[in-house]
This record gives sequence, C-alpha cells and structure tokens, in this order.
Amino acid sequence: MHIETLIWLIPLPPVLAFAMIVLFAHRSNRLSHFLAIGSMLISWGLAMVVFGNAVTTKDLGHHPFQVSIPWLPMGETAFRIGVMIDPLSAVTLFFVAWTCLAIFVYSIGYHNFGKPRDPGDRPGLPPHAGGIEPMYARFFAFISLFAFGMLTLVLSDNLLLLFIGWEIMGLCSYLLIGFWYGKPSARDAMVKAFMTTRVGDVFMLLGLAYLYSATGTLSYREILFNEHVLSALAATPSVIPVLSTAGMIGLLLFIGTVGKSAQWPLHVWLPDAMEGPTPVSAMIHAAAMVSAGVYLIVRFFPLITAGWHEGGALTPTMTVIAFIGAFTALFAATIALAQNDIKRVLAYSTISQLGYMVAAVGIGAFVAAAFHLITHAFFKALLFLGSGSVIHGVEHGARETGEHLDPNDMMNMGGLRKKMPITFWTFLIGGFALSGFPLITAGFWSKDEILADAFAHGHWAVFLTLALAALLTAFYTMRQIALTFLGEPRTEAAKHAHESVWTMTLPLVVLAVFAVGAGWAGIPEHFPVIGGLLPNWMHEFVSGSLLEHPEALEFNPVPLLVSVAVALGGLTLGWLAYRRVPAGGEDPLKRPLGPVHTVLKNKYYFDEFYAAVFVRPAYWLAETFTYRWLDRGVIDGFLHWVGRTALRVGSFLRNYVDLPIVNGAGDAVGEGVKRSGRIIRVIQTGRVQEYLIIGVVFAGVLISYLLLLRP
Amino acid sequence: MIPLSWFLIFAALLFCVGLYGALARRNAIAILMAIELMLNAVNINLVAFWRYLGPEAVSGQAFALVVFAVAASEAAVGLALMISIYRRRHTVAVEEIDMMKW
Amino acid sequence: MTILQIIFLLTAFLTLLAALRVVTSPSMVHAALWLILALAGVAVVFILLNATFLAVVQVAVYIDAIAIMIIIVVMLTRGAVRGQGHTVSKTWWAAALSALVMLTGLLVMLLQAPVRGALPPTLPLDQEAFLERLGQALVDVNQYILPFEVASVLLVAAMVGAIIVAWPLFVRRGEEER
Amino acid sequence: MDSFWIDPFSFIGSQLAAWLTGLGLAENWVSLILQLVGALALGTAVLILTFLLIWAERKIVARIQDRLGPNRVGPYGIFQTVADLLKLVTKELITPEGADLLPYNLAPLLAVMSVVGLWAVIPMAPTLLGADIHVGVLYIVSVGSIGTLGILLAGLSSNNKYALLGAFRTVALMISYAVPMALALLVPVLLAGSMSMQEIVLAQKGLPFLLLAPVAALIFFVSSIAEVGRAPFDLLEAESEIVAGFHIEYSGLKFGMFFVAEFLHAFTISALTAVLFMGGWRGPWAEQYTALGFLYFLVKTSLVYFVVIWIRGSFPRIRIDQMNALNWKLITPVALAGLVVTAVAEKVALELGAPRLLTHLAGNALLIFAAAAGLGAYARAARRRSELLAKASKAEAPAG
Repeated sequence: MHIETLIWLIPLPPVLAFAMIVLFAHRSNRLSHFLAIGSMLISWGLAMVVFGNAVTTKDLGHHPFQVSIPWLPMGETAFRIGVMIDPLSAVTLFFVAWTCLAIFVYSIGYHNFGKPRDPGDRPGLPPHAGGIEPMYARFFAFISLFAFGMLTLVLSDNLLLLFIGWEIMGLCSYLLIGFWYGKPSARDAMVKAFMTTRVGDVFMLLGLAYLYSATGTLSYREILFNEHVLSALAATPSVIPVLSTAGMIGLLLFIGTVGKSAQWPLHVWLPDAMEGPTPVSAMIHAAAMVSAGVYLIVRFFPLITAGWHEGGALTPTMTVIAFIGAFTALFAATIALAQNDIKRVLAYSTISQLGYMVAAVGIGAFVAAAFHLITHAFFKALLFLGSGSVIHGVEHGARETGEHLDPNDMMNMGGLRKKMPITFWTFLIGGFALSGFPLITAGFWSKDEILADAFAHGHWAVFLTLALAALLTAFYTMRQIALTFLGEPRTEAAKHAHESVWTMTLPLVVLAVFAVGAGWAGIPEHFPVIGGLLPNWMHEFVSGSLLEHPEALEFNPVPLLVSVAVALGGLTLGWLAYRRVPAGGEDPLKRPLGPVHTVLKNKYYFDEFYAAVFVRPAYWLAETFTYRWLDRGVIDGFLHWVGRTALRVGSFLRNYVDLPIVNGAGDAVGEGVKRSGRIIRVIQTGRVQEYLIIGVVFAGVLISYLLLLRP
Repeated sequence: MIPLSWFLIFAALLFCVGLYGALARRNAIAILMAIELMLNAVNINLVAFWRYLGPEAVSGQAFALVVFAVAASEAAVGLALMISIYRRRHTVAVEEIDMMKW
Repeated sequence: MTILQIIFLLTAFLTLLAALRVVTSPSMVHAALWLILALAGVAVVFILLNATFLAVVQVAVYIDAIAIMIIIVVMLTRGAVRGQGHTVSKTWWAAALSALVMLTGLLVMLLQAPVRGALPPTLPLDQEAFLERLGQALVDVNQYILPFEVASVLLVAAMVGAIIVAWPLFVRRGEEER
Repeated sequence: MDSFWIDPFSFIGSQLAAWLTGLGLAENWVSLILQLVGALALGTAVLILTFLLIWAERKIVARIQDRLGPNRVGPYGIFQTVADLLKLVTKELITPEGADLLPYNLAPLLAVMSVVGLWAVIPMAPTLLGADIHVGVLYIVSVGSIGTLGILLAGLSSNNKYALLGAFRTVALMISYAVPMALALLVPVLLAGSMSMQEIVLAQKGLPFLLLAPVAALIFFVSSIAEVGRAPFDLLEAESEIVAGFHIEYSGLKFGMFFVAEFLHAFTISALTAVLFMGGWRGPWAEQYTALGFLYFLVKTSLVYFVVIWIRGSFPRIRIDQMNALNWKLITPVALAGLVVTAVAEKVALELGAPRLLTHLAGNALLIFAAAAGLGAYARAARRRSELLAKASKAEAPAG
C-alpha cells in the first residue's frame, strides 16, 4: 500500500465514527465511545506509520508525500483537493494524533463512564451528582468530528481544504463550548466564541480569495515552494500602498490566525470557552484549534516573510505580527496573574504562549515557532487535563462533604499533593515545562530558542517583552501549582478529594513523558555541556519545509542566562508568595498591586469595553435603527404605500376596465353564442333522417350547379 | 333491343324511390328496406354499364358482388342494432331515437 | 317493340310499383313482401342484362337472406310498429322534395351522358367462361383480390358485430348499468 | 332428326316446333311458346308424380310400423291420395280472424313454386331438362330456400301463436342448414369444375362423386332433409308441441299445397342427391337411349327417396337445441373442412398425378377420423361436466 493512500485514510475514521454514532449508535454509550476511540486509534496508528515514513525519508522537504485530485472545476482550472506530508505537517500530525488520542481516552473517565445515570441530570446540564454525562454519545460524536477537522487541516495540501477543516473545527468548538447548553454562561460563551472567530475567518477568507486571484492556485507547493511566485507577490504592490501583495495576503491570513488563536484584540472568547467540558478545553486550547491558527501562519511563513532576508529589516506585515504576538504574550500573562479560576489561568497562559509563537513567526524564527508549537501542545494539553482531574477530585470531595463551592476556584483547593499524587506530579511537570524550567523540560528549549532568535537578530523590544512575559509565566505557574497542590487544604472538599480513575491519569502520564522528552529533539548543538549529545533534529527536519534552510544560530550565553534567570526567578517568587495561603486568606498580590490587581482581575475590562463599543451598538443598530426606523419606517412604509397604490389601481381596473369592457365582451360573446345556439338548435333534431335530407338537398344543389350552371 | 338509357332511367327512379323511403319512413326497418332498394338501383347501373360498355371486363360484376357483400353486412348489423334498440327503448321509430340531439 | 322490351317494361313497372309500396305501405310485413317482389324484379332485370349469375346471387342473397332477416325482425318488433299511426315522418315533404331534386339531377346528368342511346354489343364469350374469368379476377393479385378480401373481412366483422349487438346478455348488463 | 325411340323428348319437341312454325309464327314466339309448354308439362308432371310419392310413402312407413297402410281405394290403395285430394278440394277455405291476407294466401303458392321451380334445372335425361343454366347449383340454393319464405309467411300471417312458433323454428332450421348444404353443394361443383347440373352429371363419367366425396354427400343429404323439414327434423310441425306448426290455420286446398310441397320437396332432394352425387341419368347406354337414362335417374332417385322414408320411419324427432348444436358444432365445420380437403385432394391428384379416387378417399377418411375424434372429445367433456354438476348437487343436497 502506498504511503499516500495511508495519508488519505488518516482523517476518515473519525468522521465515519461521527456519522455512525449520530445515526445508529447514539443509544449505546459503550458502543459510542468504542467507535470514537477505535476510530481515533486507527487514525493514530496510521499517523504514526506516516510519521515514521516521513522521518526516515531523505530530503522530505523537496519531495513530500503528496497526492491530489481535481475537485471543483473552475473554468479551465480546477480546485485540487489533496493531501501532503512535509516536515511541518508531519510533526504537527505527530502531536495532533497523540494529544487527540489522549483526550479521547481521558474523556471516558471525565464523563464518569460506568457510573449510573443520575435521575436528576438533565441533558444540557453538567452531571451534578457524579452520574454519567446524559449526552455522552453526543460528546464523542462531536469530538470525533473535531478530530476529523483537525486532521483534515493538517494533512491538506492547499489552503482551501485547510479552510474547510478550519471551519469544521469552528463549528465543533461552537457546539462543544456550548455542550452544556443548559447553562446561560455556556450559551453566551458559545455565541461569543463563534462570533469572534467569525471576524477572523472573514478576513482569512478574504486573504484566500486574494491569494487565488493573485496566483490562480491555492496549493502550498505551487506558492510557497515557488521562488518566482513569491518574489512576484513580494514585488507587486497591493491596494494598501505600504504593503506588497504578499504582505497584504499574509496580513489577512494572520487576522484569521488572530481570531482562531485568540490573539489580542480577539482573545476575549478563549477564557469564556472554559465553560465547556475540560477535554474540550484541552482539545480547543492545546491540541487543535489554537494550534491550527499558529499552524496556518507557520505554514505560510514563506509568504509572510516574502521580500525579507534573514537579518534584514522586517516587512510591515512581520512587524505587525511580531508586535501583536509579543504584546499578547505579555498582556495575557499579566491577566493570568490575577485569575483564581484554574482553567482561566491556563487559558490566559495559552494566549500568551501562542503570543510567543506568533512573535517568533513575526521575527522570522520559523523553526522556533514550530518547535514551541509542538512542545506547547503537549504540556498545555497535559496541564488542562491535569486541571480537569483536579476539578474532578474537588467535585468528588464536594459531593462527599456536601458543601457548595466553585470547584474551579483555586482558593478552594490546596494541599492536593498528597490526595492526588499522579495528578500532582504530572501537573508539576507540565507547569515546569510551561514556565521553562531549565535543561530538562521541553518548554525551556523551545522558549529559549525563540528568545535566542529574537536576541540574535536584535529585536530588542520583542526580546524584552518576551523575557518579561516569561518571568510572569513562571510566576503565575508557580502560583497555580502552589495554590492548588501545596500548603494545607483550604476547604473540606479539598480534604476529601482523591485521585481520578486510570482512564484520566494514564493520558496525563503519557503527555508528561512528551512534555519532557519533546524538547530534547531540538537542543542547539552549540549548547555548552549537553549540546551535541543529541543532534538538533528538529531544526534539520522542520526547516526542510522552507526553500532555503535558515542556518542554526551560533550559541550566545545572554539569552540563555536570561531565560534561565526568568524561569527560576519567577518560580521562586511564586513559591515564596504562595507557599502557604491560609483558608479564606486573600491573594498576597492584592495589597502591593492595589487597583492594578482589580484591573487585571477584570481582564483590563476588555469584555466591558467590547460590550460598550461593539455589542451594545450592534444591539442598538439591530433594535432601534434597523428594526424600528429602517424596517418599520422606511421599508414597510414604502411597501405599504406600494400595496395601497396597487390596491387602488386594481380596483380602478376592475371597476372601469375589467367589468364593463372585458367581462362585457366575454358575456356578450357567451350570450351571442347562446342565442344563436337557441336559434340554430332547431336544426339539430337528432333525427338522422333530417340530417340526411339536408345533406341530400345540398348534394342535389351541388350536382345541378355542376351540371347546369357551370359552362 | 333495349337502349341503355332505359336501364339507367329505371335505376334512377328506383334509387329516388328508395331515397324517399329512407328519408320519409318512420320505421327504421322500412328505412333499411329503402336503403336496400337504393343499393339495388346502384347494382342495376353497374351491371347495365358492364353489359353495354364493357362486356369483356369483369369489373362491373365484381363491383356488383362487392355491393352485395356490403348490403348483406349492412343489413345484418342494422337489424341487430334495431333488435337491441327495441329491447332497450321498445320502439323502432327513428324520430324517437334522437339521443344525439343537444 | 320486341319481346325483351315488353318484358323489361313490365318488369320495370312491377318493380317500381313494388318499390313504391315498400316505401308507402303502413304494414311492415306487406312492405317486406313488396320488397321481395321488387328484388325479384331486379333479378329479372339482371337476367335481361345477361347477368344470370348476378340474378341468382341476387335471389340467394337478397330474397333468401336479407328479406327473411327483415321479416324476422319485423315480427320481433311487431309491438313497436303497431299503434304508431303515421307511416311517414312529419318531414316527408322535404324527403319527397329532395328525392325529386335528386331525380332531376340524375335525369339531367343522364341526358348529358354520351352513351345513353347505346345498344348492347353481342356477348363475346359464353357465360361459363366469363364466370370463370370473374372468379379468377376476384382472387387475382393484380385485379380484385383486395376488395374481395376486404369484403370478406367486412362480412366477418358484420357477423361478429351483429351477434355482439343483439346479444341479450349485453342488453341486460346495460340495463343494470342504468 | 332421330327417331322417337332413341330420344323421345327432343323428338316431341321438334314435332311441336315444326307444327307451330307451320301455323306461321315468328321464330322467337315459337321458342317462347315451346318454353312455356315445357315448363307447364314439367310442373304438371312432377305434381302428378306427387300422388304416387304420397302413396308410396304411406305404404312404406306403414310397413316399417308393421301396418298395412292404405289398401281400400284401388289396387293396393293406390288411389287413396286421389280420394284425399277430392276431399281437400271440397273442403271450405277458412281464413282465420286477423290474418294478414296477402301473405296468408301467398304462402302456399311460394311453397309449391319453390319446389316445382327446382325441377327446372334437374337433368332427368341427356336431353330432358328444363333449362341448362350455367349456375344451376346456385339456382338450386336460392330457389330452394324460397320455400322457407313461404313457410315463414304462413306462420306469420295466420294470426296464431303455434303457427308463429312453427315459423320461427322453420326459419332457424332452414337458415342454419342452408349453410352446410351450400358448402356441400360446392364440392361437386369443385370436382366438376362447373355449376351447371348437366356438366356435373357429365363429369361423373364412370366415377360418381359419391365415391369421391362421401362426407360431402352425406352432409348434403342430411342438411337437405333438414331443409325440407322432414323427420327427424320435422320440429316445425311437431304435433306434440306446436299442434301442426306453420300450417295449423290452413285448410282445404291451401293445406294441400303445403302437403304436396313437402312430399315433392323430399323427392326433389332425393333427385338432387342422385344427380349431384350418384351420376344422375348416367348408366350403361344412357347416351344412346335417353329414355334409358331417364329410367336410371328415376331408379337412383327412388332409391334415395326410400332412404329418406326409411329415416323418417326410424329416427325420433330431435330437440331444437340438439338441432342447432348438431348443425353449428358438427355439420358446418365438417362441411367446411370437407370442402378444403376435397380442394387439396383434387389439386394433389392433378399436380402430382396421384390416383384420384385414392387421394379423395384418404382425405375423406382423414376428415371422418378428425370429426370422430372431435366428437369423442366433446362427448367426454360433456360427460365430465354433467358428472361434476351431479357431484355438486349431491354435495349440496345434505347441506340444503
């Protein structure tokens, strides 16, 4: 069997599982999750085979596995739909497969499979008494479809198919965030997420169309691996004077990324998306969707950086991207400082980490961005699942003690280290990876890569911003760990919490292994001690996706030291600050920061700001302007006037034209026919003889005429 | 010898008598008889022309034979119709058989 | 005035008389009898025209078959004929008029006919051989086989149709439908 | 001019002609008178012959029924019929109430006329026949069925329901049986290649058609008996059902006419059978001595007539449904098939030079066999049907 055939087959099992669950299997929970996980297992196996092939293939970058078929005829050309495996999609496929599989397995335990269904549970509401999820089968159907979308996006060889997968994921995130549609907050969150990402998607679609009109194709190879196309795009100016066509397209696509990956200013939906079940959070915010956004710009790195030479000045597009990325990184990190909801903290950290990647792309650090994408996917998925496990434990404790509290609030936790050791250790690994604990964790290597790149090319602003963000990251990570696991239990529920089932802990362990090991694939070879023990495989492999390989950076101690310092410093500060927080004690940061803390806690009032600036005007526009004035007043008025006029015209026509003239004529004809008929009918006696007489008389007349009168 | 015109006049008279009967009688059977008379007149003409104009050719008598066949079938069907009409309406007076009028 | 002429005139006179009685006599039975007489007269005319075969066929077909059928039907429908006074319809004058028109037309045509005074040529061959020729001509592909076959088909169709139409079964069914 | 002994009939004719021309009459008038005289003589002769026939029939039937029959008037009661005639003549001519006079009086004339008219074309001797018209067979068919008209008129006109029933029976019978009779008549025509009676007789030189087409001969014989309406087909005057049938209202000489017509008609069909199938006047030296031929003719006719009487004395009368069934289900199809078979056999004999007699006999044998097989199948089917009906009624009996 050819490898391409395998690639075709990878996305199919989940969608088949989706269809089968929705159509047939939704009555049986067990059958449903067997279908979903079985299909995901098949996809995972295929993906691993493909990945193995890809890794062992020489010079994959220039000869990727690619197969495509014409799909949508467009005049003389046709949209081709196909699959491609090049280094970038290979590594992406790798972590997507792993994380998705882990999340699938995790979902079983998370939704209390095997517990009896609690009679009090209603579909659309989270099970409050630890019973099985009422819409268990539906959940698996949705995440299967989600996995299908993600795999499609990763494997596609052109922008159109990528966009299709992209939108499938958008739909699924909408459905999954609102999975518990009984909760008003979930409803609002789903609508918010959908709307916000819609903004980005519209621009992305614009960019797509622009790209197609400019190049006449959407295939990666024909655009990104084509020197002439790139240079032409870079040379031709676009509608906006300062931007070249390439820059314009890149910017539009990047706005799509901003929406999908929740970059500032479209980041607001991501924290609210925490309303969904935790596996969904992990799925959306680690494995799939947000990664998809970054994957898009990383994939289109050659287009974005077209006209830029390594070490040269950044193009306007790159500047914008770098700025937004760096700013988002810092901004989100600051918000994360003041959040108490364990998942919200992770959400904001996700935003800031994505900011790292975006900034990396902005400054042209392709390999670093891809590297951090992978490592981040692993340890962030780990963290989310861990937090879910923690919440599960606390909920369990709350059910036992029967006290009503928010199981997500870290202030209600503490001292869970002894209660749930596996969760603790895996969470610790994830946290250290996030905060970039030196040398061992994956996060250190990837983040250090970015910093080093920024430093090496002299983007000071970016470098400093990211360094500060790294410090804050380490700090709030430690804060989270300390508040959750260290110290003494601050509530009864925390006391009675205990470890989750194996289906939840096993994925944690697996992901923890990757959270540590994934980094070793990309150790720079000039690193002092351990450099060169392992070849910088990541750099060699992934950079194959580009036309000309960026050369590896020469070693520079400054960024290394900085990153080590910020990581360790942040961790220690956080540990010192939150080592022991008493029950009911307030956040130690509150006093020193003062009002700033409130601002941070309220996320810079961004939601309120948007509500004031966009939402309420939108309401007003819809309610008052459009509905009242335009619709009621203008359009309806006009229509009513037209209707009344038509009515008058019609009555006039009826009374003065139709009745007298037309009907009169018709009646006249009818009456005439009737009268003449009444006159003539006497001829038609129905007696054959008389007919015959008439005929004979005429025949006689005719004969006599023929014989006598005719000469 | 007899001139041809005698036969023709005789045939014409017979035909017109038959015609009058076909047009004037009330009884359908009488009409049928009158039609037979007309057919006979036609036959007389045919045979007379054969005899006087072309005794060599067989056409005159052949036509006469065909006329016989037609007359026979016509009589058969007509009489059957009358029987069934009589069964249904208990009359054979043609002016009472006027279902075909308005 | 030869014998043949006398015979012809007598026959013609009788035939026309019988025909007139046919179309005028109030009683259907009498009309049928007069019809038979008229048909016999026509047969005699055929004989005078040296068409013995046709004369015999005339007797066989008309007198034996058609006349008898007519008489039978007259008897079957006797009740209908009785009690209905008039033998002719109200439009008899129009019928007479049209008949006269037709007669005048025919006579005028006759007067214009070029052959009206023609005398019969001597019969070229004896009737036996002529009859043979006639028979062969009727089944000859180049002459009259088509009319012959059509006539036979017509006869069969008429027979079937007569049976179907006069079948009491159908009458009963029709009456049930009413 | 041959002598009287050789050919008496033409001798008389020539003598008469000579005498008339001696009176100074035109040629055509002479021929006309001669024809009239001949017709008169012929008619009278056959009518007088009837006396003999009636006497013979009564005697024979009496013998068959083991009686003496008429034996008072004259030797062997030979003048019995004359006495009857006198009685009839002296009787009153009754005309029933509401009778339709014209047809009522016309009917007996027609009946007699048709029978006597038949004799015009029957060749009784090489030189003794009324008119040798070339469509004699057709003439027989048409004129013979004029008798039907007479009977019908009699039944209709005499205002009497039995007469009407008889008339209808007659018409049904005669119209039906005219079909197979005509078909059977076509066989000798086909064999002789002519419709003239004399030609047919001449064509039977040494080989009467009775041997060539026995089936056709039988069919003709049977259907002619039916045509005449004699036993076993005498249901038009079935005394037990309709008192005397069509002539119930007739009395005196009019009845006598029907009476004569019936007997004479029977003798006539015997003569026709003899002429058409048994070679008529053919016999040794018949050509030379025409009187001899006349003798042969009388002998053959009497033979057939005896068979007719024999049948009348032997067979019971058949029901009307049996009569129709017999005709339409057996005789007419067989007659049709016989015509075809004869034509094919004749053609075969002509083209392939096969022996004529054998070919025709084989064809007729085949025909008989097929007819017998068909009859057997029909009988079996009928029997099965009746058995089924019986079973059904038996099954119902206890239930009902």
